[in-house]
Amino acid sequence: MISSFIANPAFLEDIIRILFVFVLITAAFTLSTRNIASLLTVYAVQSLLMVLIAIFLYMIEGNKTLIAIAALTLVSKVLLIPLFIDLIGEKIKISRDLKFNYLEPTASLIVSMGLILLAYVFLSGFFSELIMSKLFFMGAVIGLSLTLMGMLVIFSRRKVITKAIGYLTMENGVLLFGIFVADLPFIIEILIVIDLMILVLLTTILAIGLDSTIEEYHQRLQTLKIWSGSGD
Amino acid sequence: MNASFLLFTLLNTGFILLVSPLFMSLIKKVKAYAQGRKGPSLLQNYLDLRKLIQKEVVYSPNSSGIMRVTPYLNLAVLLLASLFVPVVFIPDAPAGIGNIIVFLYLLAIERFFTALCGLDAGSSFGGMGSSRLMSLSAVIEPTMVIAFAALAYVLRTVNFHEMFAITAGSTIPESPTLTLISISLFIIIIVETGRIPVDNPATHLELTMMNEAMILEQSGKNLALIELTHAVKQTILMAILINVLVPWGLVTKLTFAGLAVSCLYFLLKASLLAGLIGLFESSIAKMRLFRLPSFYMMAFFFSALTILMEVFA
Amino acid sequence: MIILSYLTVGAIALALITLSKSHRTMNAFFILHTLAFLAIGIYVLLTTSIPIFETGSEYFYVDHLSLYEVLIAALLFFLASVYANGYVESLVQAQELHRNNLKIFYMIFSLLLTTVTLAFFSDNLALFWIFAELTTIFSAALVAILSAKENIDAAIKYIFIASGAMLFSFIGLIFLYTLSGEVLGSGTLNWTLLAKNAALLSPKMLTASFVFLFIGFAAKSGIFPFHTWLPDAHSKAPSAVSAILSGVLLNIGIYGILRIYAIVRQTQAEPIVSQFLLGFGLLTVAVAVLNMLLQKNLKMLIAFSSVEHMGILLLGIGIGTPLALFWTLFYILAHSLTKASLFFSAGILHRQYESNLIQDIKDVFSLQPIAGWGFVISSFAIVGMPPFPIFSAKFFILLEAFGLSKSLVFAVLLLLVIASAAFARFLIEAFTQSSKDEGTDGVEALLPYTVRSGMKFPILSIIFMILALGVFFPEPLEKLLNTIVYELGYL
Amino acid sequence: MLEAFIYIAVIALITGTVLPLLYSSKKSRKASFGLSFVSSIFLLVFAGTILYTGEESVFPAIRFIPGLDFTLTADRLSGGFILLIAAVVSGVSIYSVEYVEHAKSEARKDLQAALTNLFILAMMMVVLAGNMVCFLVFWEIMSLSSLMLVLHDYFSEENKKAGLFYFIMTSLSTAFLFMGFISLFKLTGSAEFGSLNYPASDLTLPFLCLFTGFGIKAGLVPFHKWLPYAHPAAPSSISALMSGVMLKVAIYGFLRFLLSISTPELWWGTLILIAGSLSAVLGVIYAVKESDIKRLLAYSSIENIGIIFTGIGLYLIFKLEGVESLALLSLAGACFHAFNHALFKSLLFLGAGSVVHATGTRNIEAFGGLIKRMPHTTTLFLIASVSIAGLPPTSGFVSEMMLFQAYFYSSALPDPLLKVLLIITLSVLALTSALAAALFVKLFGITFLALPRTRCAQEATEVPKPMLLGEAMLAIFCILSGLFSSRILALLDFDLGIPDMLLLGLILVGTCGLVRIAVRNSGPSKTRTSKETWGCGILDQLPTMEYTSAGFSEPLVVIFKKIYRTEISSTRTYSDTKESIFNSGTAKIHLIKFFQERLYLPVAYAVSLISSQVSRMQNGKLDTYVLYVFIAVLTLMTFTRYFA
Repeated sequence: MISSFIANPAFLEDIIRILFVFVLITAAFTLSTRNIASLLTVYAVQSLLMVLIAIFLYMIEGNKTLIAIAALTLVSKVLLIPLFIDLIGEKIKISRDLKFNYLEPTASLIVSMGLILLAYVFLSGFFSELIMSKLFFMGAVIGLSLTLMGMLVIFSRRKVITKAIGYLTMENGVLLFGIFVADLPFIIEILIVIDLMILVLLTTILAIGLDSTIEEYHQRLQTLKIWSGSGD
Repeated sequence: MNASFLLFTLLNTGFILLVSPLFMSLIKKVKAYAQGRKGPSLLQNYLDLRKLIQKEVVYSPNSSGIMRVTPYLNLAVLLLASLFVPVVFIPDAPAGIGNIIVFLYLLAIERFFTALCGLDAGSSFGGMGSSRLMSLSAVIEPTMVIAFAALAYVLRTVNFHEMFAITAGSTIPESPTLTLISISLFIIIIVETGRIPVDNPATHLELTMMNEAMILEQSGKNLALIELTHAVKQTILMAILINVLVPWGLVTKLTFAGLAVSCLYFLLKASLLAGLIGLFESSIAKMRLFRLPSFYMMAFFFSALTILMEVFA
Repeated sequence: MIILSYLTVGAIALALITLSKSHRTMNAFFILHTLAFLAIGIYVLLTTSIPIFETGSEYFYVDHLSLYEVLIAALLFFLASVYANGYVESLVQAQELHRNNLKIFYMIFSLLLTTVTLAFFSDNLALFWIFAELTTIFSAALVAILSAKENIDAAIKYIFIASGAMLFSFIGLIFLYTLSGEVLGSGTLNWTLLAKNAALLSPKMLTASFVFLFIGFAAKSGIFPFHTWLPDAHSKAPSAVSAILSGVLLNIGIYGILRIYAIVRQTQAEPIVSQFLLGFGLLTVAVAVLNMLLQKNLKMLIAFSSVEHMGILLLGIGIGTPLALFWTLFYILAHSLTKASLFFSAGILHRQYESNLIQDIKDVFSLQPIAGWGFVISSFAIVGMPPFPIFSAKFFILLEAFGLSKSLVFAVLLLLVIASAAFARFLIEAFTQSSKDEGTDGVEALLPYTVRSGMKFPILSIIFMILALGVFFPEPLEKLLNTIVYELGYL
Repeated sequence: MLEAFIYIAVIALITGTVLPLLYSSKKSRKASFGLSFVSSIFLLVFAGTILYTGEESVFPAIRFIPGLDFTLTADRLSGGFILLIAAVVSGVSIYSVEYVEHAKSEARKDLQAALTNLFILAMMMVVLAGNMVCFLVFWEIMSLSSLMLVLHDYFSEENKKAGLFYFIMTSLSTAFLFMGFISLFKLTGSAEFGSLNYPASDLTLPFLCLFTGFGIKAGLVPFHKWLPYAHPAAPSSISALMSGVMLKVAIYGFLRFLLSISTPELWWGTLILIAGSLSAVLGVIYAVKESDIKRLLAYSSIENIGIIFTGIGLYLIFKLEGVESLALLSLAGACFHAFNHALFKSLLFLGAGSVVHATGTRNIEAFGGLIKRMPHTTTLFLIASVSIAGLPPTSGFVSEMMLFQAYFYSSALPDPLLKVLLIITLSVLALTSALAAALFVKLFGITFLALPRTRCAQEATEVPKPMLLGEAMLAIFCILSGLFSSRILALLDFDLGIPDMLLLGLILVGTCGLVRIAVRNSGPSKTRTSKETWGCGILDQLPTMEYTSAGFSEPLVVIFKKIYRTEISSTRTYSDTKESIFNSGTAKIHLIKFFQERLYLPVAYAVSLISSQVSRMQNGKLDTYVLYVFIAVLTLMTFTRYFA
C-alpha cells in the first residue's frame, strides 16, 4: 500500500510541494527568530527538508546522485554544521540576536514574498525555452528565492552567527536550485560541501572575535588566541 | 642707403629740429592771446633752450645711470622717428624707415624711459607722473593703433612714406574717411604732447602734473634735451596730421624749389595747426584724471568708425 | 603531469612548513615553494606545447592564459614571501601577530598559493568556482590572522560579501550547465567544450547565466557595487598579504569574467554583455576615484585604486577587440606588480608610523627614503604616468574604447584625472609633513624603523621591472599575449 | 651625421640626470649642469642646421611597444623649437651651477640638478617625438619632472598647494591630449604625425581637445590659473625653463597638429584668436596689480602666450581667406614671438631669481635701489624688460610688429565681419602691449631704481659670476635675435618685408652719439653736481616717500575696476558699548579672483562634495554592504529579465 503510494509519482510530487512550503516556513523562521539555538534548529530542519526532497526526487527520477547528495547533506548540514555552531555559540555566551537592520521581521516577510514573485517572473522568462515540468520549475523558483531570502537574513540580522546561518540558507537555496535544474557531477557537490564546511568553520571562529560579549574583547585585542586554539 | 635718403636725413631732421621750438612758442602765444595777455616772444623757446644748455646738470644722489642716459636716448629716438615722417620731401628710403608700427613704438621708447626717469630719483612726484603717464598711455594705445590702422586700411600701406606719396599732390584728402581719422589724430596729438585737457604743460601745481612731474629732477643740459624732445615729438605728430588731411605741397622729387615750397607750405600749415591747438587748449578745461579714458574713447570711436566705413563700403 | 607536480610541490611545501620550528625556516620553505611554482611555470611555458588537458577527466586545462596568470601569481607570491621575512618578524615583535600564529600564517599562505594556481588551471568552471571560494576563505584567514577586532571585521565582510555573491555565480553555473545540456545532450561546465560550442548556446539564457556568474566574479574582483569589502580587507591585512590580495586575488575574478566573456563573445549576446561590462567598468572607476579623492588612509587609498583599476580592466574586456584584450592582459601584469610595490612600501611606512592615517606620516624621506621614494614612484606608475607600463596599456585600451563610445573615453579620462589628483593630494599632504612643524609640545622625534632584510628587495626589484616593462616591451611577452588572444578565440 | 648631435645631447642629459643622484657632491652637480650646457650647444648646432637646410631628419626607429615604434623626427618646426630650448638651456645651465647651491639640503641640490636635466631631456624629446605615443610619454615626463621641481621646497604650505594645483591642471591637460590623440589615431589609423586630409567635421573633436589640452599647458585663459601658483613655487631657474620653454612646447604641440591639417575651419581660427586676445589682455591686467615678482612674471607669460595664440589664430584666418602672405607673416610672427619670449622671459626669471636670492623676498614693495647694489643684474634685467615691453630694436618688438603688420594689412580680407573682429582684437593687442610697457616700467622702476625700501634690499649684493654669465648669455641671444631678426628670417627663406632692426639700431646709436657730441661742447663742461631729490622742501628723502608698486598701478586699477573688482571688508571694536569711541579695527581690500572664485573653486567644491557623498556609501557596516549586493542582484535580475 505504502509502496504503491511511493511508486506513484504524482503523490511524490505532492509531497515535494508540501516540503517546499515547509522550506519556505523555515526560511521565514530564520528571518524572524531571535533565539540562536532555535535558529540552529530551524536550519537543521531546513537541511533535513533538503534531504527529504532529494530522496523523494530520487524516487521520481531515479538519479543515484540524489541519494548521495541526500546522504552528504544529512551528514554535513543536518548534523555536523549545527553541532559545530552550537559549540561555538556556547563559547561566545550569547544566545540571542535581538536587533534587526533595515528590515523588521514583518517587513522582511513581505519582502520575501516579493522575492518569490521576482524569482518566479525572472525564471519564467528564461526557462520558457527549456522543457521542464512544473514541479522542477517550482523547485527552481523556491531555490532562487531561498537564496535571496538567505541574503536578506545576512543583512538584516546583527550577529555574525546569524549571518552565517543566513549564508547557509543561501547555500541551501542554491542546492535546491541545483537539484531541480541540473544534475551536477557528484564530485562537485562534495567539493562545495567541503568549501562550505571550511567557510562555516572560519566565520564562526571569527565570530568569537566579533560577537562575543566578554568584557576583554571590547577593546582592541592584539593577541586573541583563537588561531593557536589554546584559549577563548 | 642712397644719396637721396642721406640728404633727406639731414634736411628733414634739421628742419624739424629747427622749427619745433617755434610751434611750442606759437601755441603759448595763441594761448596768451586767448587769455588776453601778450605772451612771450616767438623766439622765447629758442632762448630758453640756449640758456638751459649752458647750465650745469644737477643729479639727485639717489638717481642712477637711467637719468643720465635718458635725455640723449629720447632725443635720438625722436630724431629717428622724425625720419619716418617726411616733411621736406619724400625720399627713397631703405625698407623699414617709415613703418607706422616702428614709429608708434619709437614713441613708446620715449615714454618708457621718461617714465623710468620719473621713478629714478625716488621722488613721489616723479613716481606719480610715471604712473599716470604709463596708465593713460596704455589706455590711449588702442586708439592710436586703431587710428594708424585706419590710415593703413584707407591707404593700403603701412609706410608713412608711401602713404604720403599717395596723398601728396592731391588737394583734397584721398578718401573722405581720412577726415574722420584726422579727428582722432588731433586728439592723439593733444594726448601725446600732454596738453589740456589731458595734462597742462604750463602747470606748477604738482598734483595735477604728469609730464612735468617726471622731469622735475631734470636740469641744465638734460632738461634742454628733454624740452627739445617734446617739441620734436609735437612737430612730428602735427606733420602726420597735416600730411594726411591737407597733404598738398609735399614733394616727392628732390628739387631745390620743391623743397623750399614744401618747407614753406609745411611751416604755414603747421603754424595754423599750432594756432588751432592753442585755441583748443584755451577753450577747454583740464579734465579729471579718471575722466580721460572716456575722452580717449571718443578718439577710439572715430578711428573705429573710419575702419568700419571702409570695411562696409 | 603539470598539475600533479604543482600539487606535489604544494603538499611538500605545506608539510615542510608544518614541520619547521623557526620563523626563518618557515619563510625559507615558503620562498622555495613560490620559487618552485615559478620554475614549473616557466619550464612549462618554455618546453611543453600547450594548451593541453590535464588529469584525464578534463578537469584541468593548461593554456597560455592560465599559465600567464599563474606566473604572475607565483611571481607576486615570491616577492611577498621575501618581503614577509622581515615584515612578519616585525609584526611579531610589535606583538601584532602572535608567535604561535606564525605557522598558521605560513601554512595558509602556502595553501593559498596552491589554491590560486589550481583555480587558474581549472577547466571545469565549477572547479574554478570552488577554488576561487577557497582562495576567499584562505585569504580572509590571512586578513584575520592579526586577530585585532578590525581585522576580523574586515575578514568577515570579505567572506560574506565575496562568498555570498559567489553563490549567485553558482546559480549562473547551473544555468550554464543546463544550457549546455540542452545543446550538447549532456551538460558540461568545461570551458573548452563550452567555448567550442558557444555559437550553439541560446543567447538569452547565456546572458542570464553571464549576469549571475558576473555577480560572483565581480565581488571577487571588487567591481562596484560588490567592491565594498575590498578597501577594508586590503587595508587591514598585513601588507605582504595586501599585495597578494590586490595583485593576485582580484585577478581571479577578472580571469573568470574574461573566460566567460570569451564564450559569450561568440554569440549574439555579445553586444548587451559588452555594454553591461562597460557600464559596470565605468561605474566602478567613478565610485573608486571619488572614494579616493578625500581619502585619509594610505592603504585605503591603494585599495580603492585597485577597485579603479579593476574597473578599467572590465572596460578592457568589455570592448571586446583583440587589441583591447591584448592590452588588458598586459594591464593585469602591470597593475599587479605596481600594486604590490605600493603595498610593500606602505607596509614599511606602517611599521614606521604604526598608522596609515595621513596626519601621522611625517618626515618620510628622512626616515624611510626607500619606502618613500618607492611609494612615490609606484604612485606615478599606478596613475598611468610614463615610462611605466600602465601608461601604454591605458592608452591602447582607451583607443579601442573610442571606437565604441567617445563620451565613455572622455568620462574615463576625467575620472582618471581625479584618481591622479587623489594620489597627488595624498602624497603632497602626507609626505611633506615635518615633525618640526609641531613645535615644542613634547612630541619626541620618531626613531627610524629599521627596515629588515628582504623588505627593500621586492620594492626595488618591482620598480626595476615596471620601468623595464614600460620602456621595453619584451618580444616573448608580446608573443605570449598574442597567443592568449588567439587561444581565447579573438583572432 | 646630424643625428649624432642629438644622440650626444641625449646621452649628456641622461648622464647629467644620473650623475648627481649617484655621487652627491658639488662637483658632480657642476658636471651635471656642464653636461646640460654641452647638450645645449649640440642642440644649437643641430637645430641651426635643420632650420637652415630645411631637411627633415629621421632617426632610426627603436622597438618600443607592440605595434608602435619609438620614433624621432626633426623638421623645421621642431628645429625651431629645439633652437629655442637650446638657447634657453645654455643660459639656464650656467646660471644653475651657482644657483642650485642655495637649496636647503644636499639631497635637494642633487635632486634639483638631476631633475633639471631630466626636464630638459623630456622637453627636447617632446619636440622631437615622431608619433603621438612618444609625444605623450615625454610630455608626461616633462610634467612630472617639473612638478617635482615645483615641489622642491615642499615644507611650505603655499608650495604644496601650488604643486597640487599644477599637477591637477597638467593631468587635465594630458587627459585632453589623450582624447585628442586617440581620436586622431582612430581617424588616421596610425600614431604618426602626418598631414591630415580629412573633412573638417571629423577633425573638430581632435581640434577642440588638443586646443584645450595644449591651452591648459600653455596657460591660456581661463586655464591659466596654475601659472601664477607654480612659478613662484619653483626655483627660479626652473621657472625660467617652465615659462620660457615648457609653455612653448605646448605651443609646439598645437602647431604640429594645426599645421598638418589641410582643411581647417574658420571658426577654429576665430576661437583661437579670441582666446589668445583674451589671455593677452587679462594676463597683463592681472600682472599689473601683482606685487610678487615671480607671480607678476607668470602673469606676463600668460599675456605673451595670448599674443602667440593671437598670431596662430590670425594665421588660420588669413590662410582660410586665401591671404597667404599675411598668413605666413602671422605664423612667423607667432613662432618668432615664442622664440623671443622664451629668451627674455627666462632672462627675466633668472634676473628675478638673482634679486630674490640677494634680498630674500619676492615682494616688489620690499625692493628698490638695487641698481646701485646689483648693477650687472640690473643691466641684464633692463635688456629683458625693454625686450618684453616691445621696444624697437629689440626682439620682442619685432615679433609683435609682425602681428601688428598682419593686422594692419587685413583690409585685404574679403569678409567684413572678420574685419570687425580683427579690429577689436587689434585694439586689444594694442592695449596689451601698452600695458606690458607700463608693467615693466613698474617692475623695473620699483625694483631697481630709487632708494631701497627695506633692509633686505639695502643689504643686497651682486650675485656670483656664473649666475650673471648665464643671464648674460640669454641677454646676448636676446639682443642678437632682435637686431638680426630680418636677416635671420631671410636666412630661413621668409621674405616678410619687415624693417631691418640692425639699421634702426645703428641709426639710433649713431644719433645718440651725435646728440652727445653736439651737446658736450656747450656750456660748463665739468659741472655735475649732486643735490637731493626735490621733495617740496623736505631735505632728507626717505624710502617711504617713494611711489610704491601698488601706488604705481593704482590708476590702472581704477580704470579697469570692472575687471579687478575688489571687495572691502572691515571689522571694528569700540571702547564703549555705544560704539562711539573707536578702539581698533582692521580693514581689508580683497581682490576678487574671478576665475578662481567663479570657476576653479566651484568645480573643486562640486567634485569634493560628490566625492564625500560617495564616500559615505563606504560606511564600514557589513549589513549595508550586503544590502548593496542584495539590491544590485535584484536590479540585475529585473534588468536581465526585461532588457536582455
